[in-house]
Amino acid sequence: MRRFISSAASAAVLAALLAGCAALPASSELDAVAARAIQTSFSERGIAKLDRIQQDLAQAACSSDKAPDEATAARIMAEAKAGVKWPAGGWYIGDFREGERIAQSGRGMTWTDTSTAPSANGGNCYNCHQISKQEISHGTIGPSLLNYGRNRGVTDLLAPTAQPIIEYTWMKLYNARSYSACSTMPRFGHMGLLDENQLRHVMALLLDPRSPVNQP
Amino acid sequence: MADPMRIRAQVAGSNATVRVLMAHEMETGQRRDSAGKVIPAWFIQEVSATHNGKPVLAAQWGPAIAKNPFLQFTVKGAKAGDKIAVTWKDNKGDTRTDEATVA
Amino acid sequence: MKHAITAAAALALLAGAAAAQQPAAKTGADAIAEYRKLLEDGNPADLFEARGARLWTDKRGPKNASLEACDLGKGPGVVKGAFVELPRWFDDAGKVQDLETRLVWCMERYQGFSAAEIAKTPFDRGEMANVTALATFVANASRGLRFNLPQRHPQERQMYEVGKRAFFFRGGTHDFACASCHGVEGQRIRMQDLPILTKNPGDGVGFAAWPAYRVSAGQMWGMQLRLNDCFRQQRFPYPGFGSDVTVALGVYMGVNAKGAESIAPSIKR
Amino acid sequence: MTTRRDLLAGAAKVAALLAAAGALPAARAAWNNTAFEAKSLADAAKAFGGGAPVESKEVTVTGPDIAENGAVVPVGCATTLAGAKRLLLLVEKNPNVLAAAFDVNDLVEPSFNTRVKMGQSSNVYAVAITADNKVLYAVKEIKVTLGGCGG
Repeated sequence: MRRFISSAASAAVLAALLAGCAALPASSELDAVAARAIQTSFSERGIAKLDRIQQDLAQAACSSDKAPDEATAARIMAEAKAGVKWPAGGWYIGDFREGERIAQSGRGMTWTDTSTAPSANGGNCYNCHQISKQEISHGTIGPSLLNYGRNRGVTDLLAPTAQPIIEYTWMKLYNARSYSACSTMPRFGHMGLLDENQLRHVMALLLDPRSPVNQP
Repeated sequence: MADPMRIRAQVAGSNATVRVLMAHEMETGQRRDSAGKVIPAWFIQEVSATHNGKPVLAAQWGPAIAKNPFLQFTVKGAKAGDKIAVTWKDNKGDTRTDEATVA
Repeated sequence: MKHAITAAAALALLAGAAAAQQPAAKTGADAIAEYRKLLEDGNPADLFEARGARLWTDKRGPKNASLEACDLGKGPGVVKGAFVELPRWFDDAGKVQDLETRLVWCMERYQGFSAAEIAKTPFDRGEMANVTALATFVANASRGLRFNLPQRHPQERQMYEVGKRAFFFRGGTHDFACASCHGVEGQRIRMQDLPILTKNPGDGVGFAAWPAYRVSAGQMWGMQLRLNDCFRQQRFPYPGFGSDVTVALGVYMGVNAKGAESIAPSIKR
Repeated sequence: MTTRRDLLAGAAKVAALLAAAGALPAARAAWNNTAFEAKSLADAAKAFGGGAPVESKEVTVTGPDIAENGAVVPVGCATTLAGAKRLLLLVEKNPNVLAAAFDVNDLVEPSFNTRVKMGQSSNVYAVAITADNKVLYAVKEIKVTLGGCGG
């Protein structure tokens, strides 16, 4: 015990629970120890403030190797859906070339970035997804989006049959938790990572029949 | 004073394969620091080598050689126990020579 | 499907190349593997390892002493085998320490450096750069050995549990946790294979590959900087050098890697 | 691993001796500033007194098809030409194309490997210049990928 008292402050956080016993504390106590360790291990730097480790429900409920219970999952999805902001004027589609540029960029929001404005951010899309055939350096964390619109039968963006998939895609980009409570995908609209216009451009990349994504 | 090179000289048939790692920034002179100031060029310009004291290699390098440079070349007729010395000289006039024994 | 596409892309690339000296069609993954193999032949980590070896025996610091009295867990001055058992509990420090925090502790104790000052120094600068070189030297002495972190001390077991929770903790603007990229087998980000870190990912993979010479930065990275840059990319705030979370993650990854052969120091993109 | 450090022993001292004895090649031909400022293969070759470049099977360029990072790209140049006196490595899309120039003589194999920086995907050239100033080359495209998280 004396050892702990003389040790550094960071160890003291963990030491309290030990109190000479050889067995591990109960899981809930370990949760508390870990929570304190996380809160004391980080400091703010540049635009990366400490509020970033204050979890909301969608983060906290998806922070273990077990999925949240059904009620919690349902609540996360319902709140996500309710919070989706639809594009002004029902205008969903921008320029697929701009969309490709956004999809390529993995920049933004780190402590070495200087602005939190969406214009400073990329979409990180290729980090996780295959998108256009031309880019071979793509991740596999998310599903392939090659021929995204084409595979879903989008041949005319103005056709009424295209509207459901357009709305689904907007919702997915705005807040991926709308459909999957613990989706790995960032909540681009909800968290203010991409603005309305940037989302329109990514929509175009995925859905515009002229986009490289939708070429046979 | 720059860190020593790592030199490996290994017998390969009647020759010796020499692999050299040099500790050097190889700054291109085309990058800017966080304050926007150009970082001055600083790179190895000349590399030479001797085999038992006799010059065998002479090279000129530009700033496009990667940081902490690697060089591989093969000295003809070198045997185990022979000495291979490598020298570099950079654009600021700094120089360094290290030697290895062929193994 | 995935393989068919990358193969096609590689073929297109070959067709575009002017030289006719390519043997057969390669997939993108094969080509990357070839690139990595070419780099292994001369790893600049050797330069840092050599500097670390000198720093271990040189008399330095306010006390003008070497680090040869430092106990890395296998007894004073014993370097070989220490790396594959870290992080571990240290009686003298009264806490669980990873390789880098242990080195800093020894630099304070035996050489008279200020551990707090070193912890505040940016990576790649001053004494912090020396810590990285020392870590490279210590890791190199355990090359080829297998990870076997002790879990006898209750603090070691508790740090494992803390590390596990930190690993799954989602936060930041992008909701990322360590687990977002390293919780599933066989995934990659862009072209880079992501090691699964919730279990032994195999010899020389993940925890068993660092410290590594990081080609993109032209720097030697120890595990502390590896984790620091992971958290940066996770859009988290700044993790303190040797903070509980970083050491606990080391315990979590190291214990999970039990039996994996260390190839550190390695070379990475 | 253990032998490497032994190989280095006393290197600096030996070098000083060698230099004093005049054994090291003195600053022979000065660094060719014109060549290292060249923007094209032809200009770089001209700076070494060479003529018009011609593709040749007697010159080889080696490197990966894809580089995971442009900061370090392993490349090599070699030739089977009897009359070669110099080998160059060039990266077409770098701001200055010439990366390295190696003298060719009877004491070393006319084959050198090093690592270059590439700002983007580019053709990489190995160029041999002969004693009678012929310029022969081989070319290979190396694609530089975007890697990691990209942040």
